[in-house]
Amino acid sequence: MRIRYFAWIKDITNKDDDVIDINHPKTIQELKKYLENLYPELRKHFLQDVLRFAVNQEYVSENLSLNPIDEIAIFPPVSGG
Amino acid sequence: MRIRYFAWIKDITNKDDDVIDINHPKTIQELKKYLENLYPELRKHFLQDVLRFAVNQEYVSENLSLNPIDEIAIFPPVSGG
Amino acid sequence: MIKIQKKNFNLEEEIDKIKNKHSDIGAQTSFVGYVRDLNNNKDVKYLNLEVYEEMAFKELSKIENNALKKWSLIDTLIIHRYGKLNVNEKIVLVSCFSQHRKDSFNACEFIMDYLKKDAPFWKNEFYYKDDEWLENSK
Amino acid sequence: MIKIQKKNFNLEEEIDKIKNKHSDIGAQTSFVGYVRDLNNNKDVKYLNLEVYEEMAFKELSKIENNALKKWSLIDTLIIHRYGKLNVNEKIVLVSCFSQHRKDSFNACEFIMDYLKKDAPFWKNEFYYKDDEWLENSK
Repeated sequence: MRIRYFAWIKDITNKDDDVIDINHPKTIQELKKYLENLYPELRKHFLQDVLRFAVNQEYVSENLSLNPIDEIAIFPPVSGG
Repeated sequence: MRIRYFAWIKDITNKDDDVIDINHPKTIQELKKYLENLYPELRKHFLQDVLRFAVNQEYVSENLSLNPIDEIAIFPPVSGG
Repeated sequence: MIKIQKKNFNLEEEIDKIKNKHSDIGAQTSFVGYVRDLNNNKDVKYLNLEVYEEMAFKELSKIENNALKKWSLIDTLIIHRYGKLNVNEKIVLVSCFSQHRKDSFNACEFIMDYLKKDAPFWKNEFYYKDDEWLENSK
Repeated sequence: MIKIQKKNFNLEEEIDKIKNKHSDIGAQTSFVGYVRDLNNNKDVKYLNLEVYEEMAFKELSKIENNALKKWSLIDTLIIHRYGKLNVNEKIVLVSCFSQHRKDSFNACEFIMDYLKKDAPFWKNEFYYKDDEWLENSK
């Protein structure tokens, strides 16, 4: 499972992505717990509910179940155009 | 007073304009009478009320009084754009 | 700016000329009208576009001024061609420049609506057997 | 057609390329977004525009397809740039081609609204002393 970071999320993680090989999270909720552990600064942004998640390049609701081959992305509100 | 014709009005008048030097019409109503005399085919179009009039390059209502120095234009509905 | 001309125009050049004057422009909406190959179910050969030029300037200026009153615009550009125009050629460009996108969208559509309604241009459309003077729908 | 690219583009060339494919196009509405010199009351030096490219293609295709379902369109074009963009540079082009003008106006505005809401691009705006990640208003 690959987790990709965009925009200022990368300033917190200091990298573009993480790869989880074992014990991968089964839901977005579990993923958040996992990432809060790795990057405590993310916790306040999860609480504020401002970040968006995509699974395999599609926006998702939180109750979707995650698979080991998924590409997950975490990013702040967009500002294109 | 100069009367200018546009689009298919010119197919009726066979010219771009007429100049009235004496006894010029005082209103659009009088102008219509004058032109019906010159170009009987215009009458049916006046009756159908499809033509538009401009005085000195501005759309006008019929009760405006006309002056000898005015430039009047008569034309069908527009189709620019 | 209003231009009434026979010759073709280049979108990039015309829009850039205005854009380069104002670094506060964030949004530009433009409309281009073209001669279509088919109209009234007939194959079109070409258009002959007639204009009452002095009045067209006055009417387009009025429409432009009304748009400037209604929306927050930085600049506007209207180019309308006349004369013989073949299928696929550009007929008209309306371009509205603003800080934010809604102003440019609304103003561009407003100018096109009033241009179609009031600007003194007439299309004489030539088909293979006959021709017709068009009228814009109300 | 969707293009996501670093390099600048020429409006005339890009729009002409699509127009030349279809002689039934009578109307084309386009929107261009530019880097403004002033934002958040600060002088802007440049933007760094980040993209999640694979997702941007998917999202823009969805938006384009929704527009094609809602309006009678002949073709559409979206170009979105990324990377370092200076003040006055073009950021985005959305262009909608149709027979009649209302379809192209409505579709162009619709695509811009959803692009701003959902397409995964992020502007990092650099001022003279600091920088900021922008967020589009809802």
